[in-house]
Amino acid sequence: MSLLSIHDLVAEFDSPSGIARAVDGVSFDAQPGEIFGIVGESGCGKSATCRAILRLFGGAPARIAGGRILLDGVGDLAALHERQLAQVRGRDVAFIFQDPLTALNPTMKIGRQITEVIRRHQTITRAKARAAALQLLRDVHVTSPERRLDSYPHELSGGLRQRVVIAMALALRPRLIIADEPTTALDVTVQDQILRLLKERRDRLGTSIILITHDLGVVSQICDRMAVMYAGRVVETGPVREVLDSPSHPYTQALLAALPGQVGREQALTPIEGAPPSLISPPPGCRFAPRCKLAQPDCVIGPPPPLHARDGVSSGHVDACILNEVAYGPA
Amino acid sequence: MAQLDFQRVERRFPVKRGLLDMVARRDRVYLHAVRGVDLRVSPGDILGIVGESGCGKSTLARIGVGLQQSDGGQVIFDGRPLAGPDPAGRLQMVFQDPYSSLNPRITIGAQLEEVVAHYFPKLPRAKRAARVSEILAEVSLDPETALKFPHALSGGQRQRVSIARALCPAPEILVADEPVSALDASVQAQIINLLKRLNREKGLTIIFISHDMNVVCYLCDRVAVMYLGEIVELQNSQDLFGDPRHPYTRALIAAVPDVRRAQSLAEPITGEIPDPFAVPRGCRFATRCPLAETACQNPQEMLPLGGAGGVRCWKAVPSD
Amino acid sequence: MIPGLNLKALLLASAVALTGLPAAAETLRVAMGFDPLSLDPIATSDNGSIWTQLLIFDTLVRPDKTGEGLEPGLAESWTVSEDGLTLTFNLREAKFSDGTPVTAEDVQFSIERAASEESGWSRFYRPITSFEIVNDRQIVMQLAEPFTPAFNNLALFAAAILPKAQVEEKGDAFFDAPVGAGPFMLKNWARGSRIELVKNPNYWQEGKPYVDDAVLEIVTEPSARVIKLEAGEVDVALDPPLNQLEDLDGKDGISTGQIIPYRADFVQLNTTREPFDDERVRQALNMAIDKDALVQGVLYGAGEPAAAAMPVMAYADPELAPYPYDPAAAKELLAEAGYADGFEAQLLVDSGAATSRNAAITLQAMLQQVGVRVEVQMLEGGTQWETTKSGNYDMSVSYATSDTIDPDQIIGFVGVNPERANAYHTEWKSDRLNELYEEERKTPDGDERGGMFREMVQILHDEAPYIFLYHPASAWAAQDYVKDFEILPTSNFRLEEVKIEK
Amino acid sequence: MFLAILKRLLMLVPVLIGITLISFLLLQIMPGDPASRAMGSRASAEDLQAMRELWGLDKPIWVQYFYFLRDCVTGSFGVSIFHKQPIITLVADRLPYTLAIVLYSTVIALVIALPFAILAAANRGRFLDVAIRQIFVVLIALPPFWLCYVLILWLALNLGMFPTGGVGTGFFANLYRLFLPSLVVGLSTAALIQQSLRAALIDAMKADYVDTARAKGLRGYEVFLRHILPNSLISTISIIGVRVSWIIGGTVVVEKIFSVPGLGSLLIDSIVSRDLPVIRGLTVFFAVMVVTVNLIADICYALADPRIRLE
Amino acid sequence: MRVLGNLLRTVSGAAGLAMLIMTMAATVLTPFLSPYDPFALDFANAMQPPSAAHWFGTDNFGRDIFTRVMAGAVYDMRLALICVFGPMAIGVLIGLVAGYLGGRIDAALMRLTDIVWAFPFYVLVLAIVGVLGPSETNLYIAFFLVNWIGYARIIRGETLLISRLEFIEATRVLRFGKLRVTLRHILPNAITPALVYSMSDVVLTVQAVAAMSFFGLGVQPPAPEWGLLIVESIDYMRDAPWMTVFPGLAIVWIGIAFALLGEGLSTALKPKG
Repeated sequence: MSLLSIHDLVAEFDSPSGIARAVDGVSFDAQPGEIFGIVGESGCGKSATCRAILRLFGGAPARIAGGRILLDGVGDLAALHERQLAQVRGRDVAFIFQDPLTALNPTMKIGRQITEVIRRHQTITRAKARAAALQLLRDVHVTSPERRLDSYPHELSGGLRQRVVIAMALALRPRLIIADEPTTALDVTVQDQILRLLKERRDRLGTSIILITHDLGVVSQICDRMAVMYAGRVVETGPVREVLDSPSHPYTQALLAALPGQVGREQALTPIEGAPPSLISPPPGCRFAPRCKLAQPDCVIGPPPPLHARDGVSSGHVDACILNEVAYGPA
Repeated sequence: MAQLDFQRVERRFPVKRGLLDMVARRDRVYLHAVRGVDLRVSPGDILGIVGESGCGKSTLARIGVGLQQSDGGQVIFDGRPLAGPDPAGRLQMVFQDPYSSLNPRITIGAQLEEVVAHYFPKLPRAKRAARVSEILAEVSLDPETALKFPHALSGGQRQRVSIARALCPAPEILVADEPVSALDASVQAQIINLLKRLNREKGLTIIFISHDMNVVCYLCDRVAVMYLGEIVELQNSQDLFGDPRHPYTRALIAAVPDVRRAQSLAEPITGEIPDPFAVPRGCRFATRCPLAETACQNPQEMLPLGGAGGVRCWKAVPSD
Repeated sequence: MIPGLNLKALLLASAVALTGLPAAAETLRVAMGFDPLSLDPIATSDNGSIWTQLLIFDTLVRPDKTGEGLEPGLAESWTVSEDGLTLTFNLREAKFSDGTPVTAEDVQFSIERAASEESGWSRFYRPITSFEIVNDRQIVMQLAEPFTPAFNNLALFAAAILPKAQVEEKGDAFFDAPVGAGPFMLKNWARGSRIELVKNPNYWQEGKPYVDDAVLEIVTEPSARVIKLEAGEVDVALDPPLNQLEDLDGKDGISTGQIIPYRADFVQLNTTREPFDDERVRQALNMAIDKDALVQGVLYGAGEPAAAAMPVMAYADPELAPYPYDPAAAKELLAEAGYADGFEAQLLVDSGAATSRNAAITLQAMLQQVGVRVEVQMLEGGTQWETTKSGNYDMSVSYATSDTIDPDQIIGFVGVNPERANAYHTEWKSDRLNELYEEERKTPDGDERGGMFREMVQILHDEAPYIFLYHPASAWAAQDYVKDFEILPTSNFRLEEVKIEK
Repeated sequence: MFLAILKRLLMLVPVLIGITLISFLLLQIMPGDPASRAMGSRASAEDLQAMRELWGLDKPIWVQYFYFLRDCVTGSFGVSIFHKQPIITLVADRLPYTLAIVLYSTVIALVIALPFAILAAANRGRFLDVAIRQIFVVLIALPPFWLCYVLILWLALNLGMFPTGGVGTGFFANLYRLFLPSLVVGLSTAALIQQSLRAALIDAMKADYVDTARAKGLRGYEVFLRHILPNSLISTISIIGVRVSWIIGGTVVVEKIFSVPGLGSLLIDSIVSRDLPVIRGLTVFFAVMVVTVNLIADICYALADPRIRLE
Repeated sequence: MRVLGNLLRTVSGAAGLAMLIMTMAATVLTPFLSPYDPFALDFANAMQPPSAAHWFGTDNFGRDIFTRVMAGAVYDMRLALICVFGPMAIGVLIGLVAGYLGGRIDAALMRLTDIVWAFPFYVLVLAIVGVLGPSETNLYIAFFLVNWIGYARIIRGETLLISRLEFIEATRVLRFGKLRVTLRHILPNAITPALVYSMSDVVLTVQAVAAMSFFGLGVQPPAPEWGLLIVESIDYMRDAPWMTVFPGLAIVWIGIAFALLGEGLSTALKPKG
């Protein structure tokens, strides 16, 4: 049984020039104790997907326009009332944001921000909540935690802030943590520390983590399985090593090829020419087709095939490319 | 080909002193952004400068083009101390943010023509547009781009326009301050390729500032690693990545996630960059260094390595 | 103290207490447009101050309601010697509001103070050269030479009788909390807002004032005064906008009254400047103005056309008619004077006076008809005064009011040059008029003096150093339950006779 | 914090000197002889001379300024020609009314602006938001002196709900009597506060920390009351600080029309009666008031937002 | 032209512009269409309520209020526009000079603006006109002395902000002349908020100009300036409310027009991306 299972999720954003389908029929699932990575470039809908799970659209005019978000033991989050969803947030599913500076209320002391989540879901005295917050900070290896409780966010360094945000997310031992680019704003040595922290958490408590990132390296480093998104859709998903070592979708291939470090210093990198399509009026057919070097006439005509395995044998490594369908037949 | 030579360059920013500080005759407090940097940029090289945020790499870049003055030491360019941007435009710069690096109210063509007109005042007006088209072609942009306003371009295109603008005066050295950090990986490759091509084909010297070890490793011939305003290690790219000597360099490389690497990692370094106002007196990395000893509390000198390289750690050089 | 009196008071008090009728304090609330500047009678000449002072202080004699004669004030009776050089006053048994009696010594002190250097009205009292205190209640004043207006001038507010001892003791501070022999005492003065008065228990007119308290609300906007009246926030509104009078009168519970006081409105002409130095031009201007239309359009009928710059008061000539409205004749006269094409001139007007403003606009339109192009310049009153005084003007809408019932004051002001104001800054000069003025002051009241005044006014009319406009009415509006409120011809009002009958 | 405030106070010294200097120069630009213009009708040559001596007009200009500065420092601000009292005495009588209107109108502005800002922010981009914005556009376009009369005509006269002006005694009487004048001042301020508060609310609603709070499971109203509203109101403090100059200026007009014996009426009356020392003293006093309120706003801002430090 | 196009695309901008054009058209056409002279007296027709003959009624002199309000638009618009854009030019210049020269001159200029800024607008304008004496010229003097401050502050602040942007840094590397950078690169970007501000400034200045007349410190009668129309109407407010209401509505109308225009401009002038 999956912990979280997403089927055909559609999320729409209103913009001055029309309605943008930032998430257009996304499906994936996350198993208990698994770190699931979602990668893609900016604007591909990876962040919107995760925000749609808890309906946290950052005040943007957005809505879930279709699909189901099944959380084990709770049901379809997409069908829940805002009030019911509030019960789930923080308790069953926690969220970690990209920029720890903006994710913390600048005018509230750290301590209160942490105890807030505890006191929301448990009837507990102020003192006990504070003690719990202190323990949480220790758990995420914050030095001199007593002092930090009475600090304001701007008085902490970036790494410390992200630890505080993680402590908040861990407060009620949620079964699932959704982390939206949790290390993008951090320096690489600190990123390393934070990723270890998340992994340690999973290893100790079996917490599932959905990790959103644009950095394939990060996925490679800590994820078990992954999905690659392009223009609002999942184009490929599977176990991390399989996807990264033998990518089957041309987009994944191109993305990897564009990275320095994949080729020798004397070879040129292979950038992806062109730009991602508009999400307001996306092209019919495969959305990557206009930039795809392997594109066929068929690619732009019909809708792309559903995710399917290249070798016909489902090891969970599936993609949505027509070429693979032609070669190996439907899954 | 002119040479750029940093000699014990210092840059410190005075911390704003209040009235009370003055009354109390407290000493001025300085933030040392750059400290004792010795660096020689050879013609035709791509020199990388890497480091985490706040290490002083951007300040160094600005000193290198004359945007800022050094407080100590000097920058020698073409045999003379550099006092401000080069009048002949031989030193140019590309900035990080593709969105604020172009004037939003002027067309691309006009912005470039302005530069061409400034450096080649004798060029007839009619030929300026042609020259601009040439330069645009050089950075792989259509001539029609000249008619567009910056907002009509994608991030990658803008960054190419920025490079085009820097190319207009026909520079010898291009300082690129994190030119690809704001770009997606797929677009990033275009800019990297472009820089590489400019270096190979035109012999343009490039100082490439970045925090991305992978990019630096791929692009640069020589790499300087900075930590808290100091260069801690300077080596040929291959040597540096193949055999990093300074503990910080090692930690930095180890921390970079690699698509090819599975989940196991080396031991990470602990802590974060110290408060720049309270830097350790001795080795600046000592507070986080797994190898730190008492001797590390002495100031560290740059010890020579093979070639023109060096490392600022007494433990890094084999004792043989 | 007479024990009987106390007993009586005690009985009265207990009677009130027994019947259970609370003696509800009756308060009369009056909205007026000016805040007093000072309560020192010799330091002021503005309406707000004069009105308030007259409620707090009393004078030896005072103008009667008709404005034609004088009636006893603090002086019970008086005699004037045949030669007019000796004035003898018998004081009544009056007390100041603090209970100290009014003595002859207080009278001498007050009049001497009014004649002193620091007084703004000293020229009115300097002719009185000596005082003789016969006893506490009798004082004799001596004049060195005949000065007919002297007696009248004692009825002026500036000659208010002050308690000598207290003024000497407190100096200027006395006037912050003044003590007088008038019908009311000052209780509180919130500058710019309101003046609260209470009945003076020691007032010499027994039983008066009828109301217990009086509040003077300072409301500078005429409309706002009316609004307050209609809203029931005040009982009396002084000087409502004239155009609203008719409407107000028609409203339930409100009645209005008006009187034409000793006032004349006119346009000063700078006779030192061309073309106003030409008598024909000045006459032409007078003929170009349709005074009836002006009275209707600007005063809404509340006033009379004026024949001269003199109020219609004692010795006035009922035969003297205003200049006829005759634009054709005016044009002819102008042409005769060499201004066939008219001329351009500037007209100053007090921005704060709505009626003057409207008059100026009307004048501008009327003079346009005879080719005179007028540019209106609004100034605040003080600046207008200063500008005309310095002679730096062409024409200026203005007016004069008489504080006394004797025409001497005002003819000296508007007709005599130099005397007080160079014929009110017109710089016009008539030797004959000057001569008559000197003569009139020495002539005892009577037909002979009257003839002199009539001749002076005739000269003023003929030579026309002003454009004579009208005599506007002073109006008031009050709640119906307010009885016996009126404005006197001297533009003042009294409150001791006013009753509230709800 | 105390030291920081002390520092700010010290920094005010040059500003205050500048204020007195400008007010002083204000009278120097007047054409003609100030004494004769001030004295008006009954001034004799001796009086004028006395006046010149009193004002030090016979002295060099810097001495005159020094005298003025001395008057300001000793607190009298000079002596009124008209009222013959130290200006500070006049000010003391009238200041409470002006301060009352400033405070009252600010409260009214907040009471009006707050719900509309919240409504508009919650419905941003929709019809309600646009409609509210248009209402406030109209509010800004209403000329205050005209609005005074319209309100008098309508609310005070036709409906008899309010007095047409003047002040009463006691807190509640003035709460009632000062309502209309404060409303006029408050309405234009309300428009401004509404606009900035709406923007601040929208910013806050978009902020990550608000999503963080929601991610914690906080209910909508909890998120709003604990995170969105307090942080948005902080920016309103600085807006009020900046606008206080306008609010105080607005009192001049309404005080005159509603016959409130405040500083504004005094200013207009002094202009009409050419009481030059009062005009000068009042301009200084008004500016000092603005500076003081700004300082208080800054301190409040620093107290409310831990990121801000008083320089 | 591009800005105009953008402006017309915003609802508020188009509405504001339409209102202004309507006003201007009415102002220009009224002398030809209206049978009434805005200055001629006609006591027989005094204080007529609004009717088909007199759309806005007549005043106490029998003058047609519609004609006068339309004629007044010329006065008020002229006054307001001069009192806004004159000082704006000065303020922009000072702001640029401060930003351009920097250092002590900047510090001194900004200290000066800080100080003048402390004086409430109405207080300062009233005091200046009060001291100088009422006249249109003195009104201009007062507004010119006071109104530039806001622009100097905006432009200087924007100049500082823009100076930190990378395209300005680029001009330094390119060694463009400071003057050229200021005029060609900083000014066009810095002027936007000043222009938007100027629209709301027009709204307030129309009100302030009228308020000055209201206090008897501005334009002289019989000019049909709106503030004068209102002050002259106050005594007749009870009997002839139209005398008060319509000139006031004219001020409101113009205020709304400029407020909308400002709103539209802030969208239209925003550089994209």
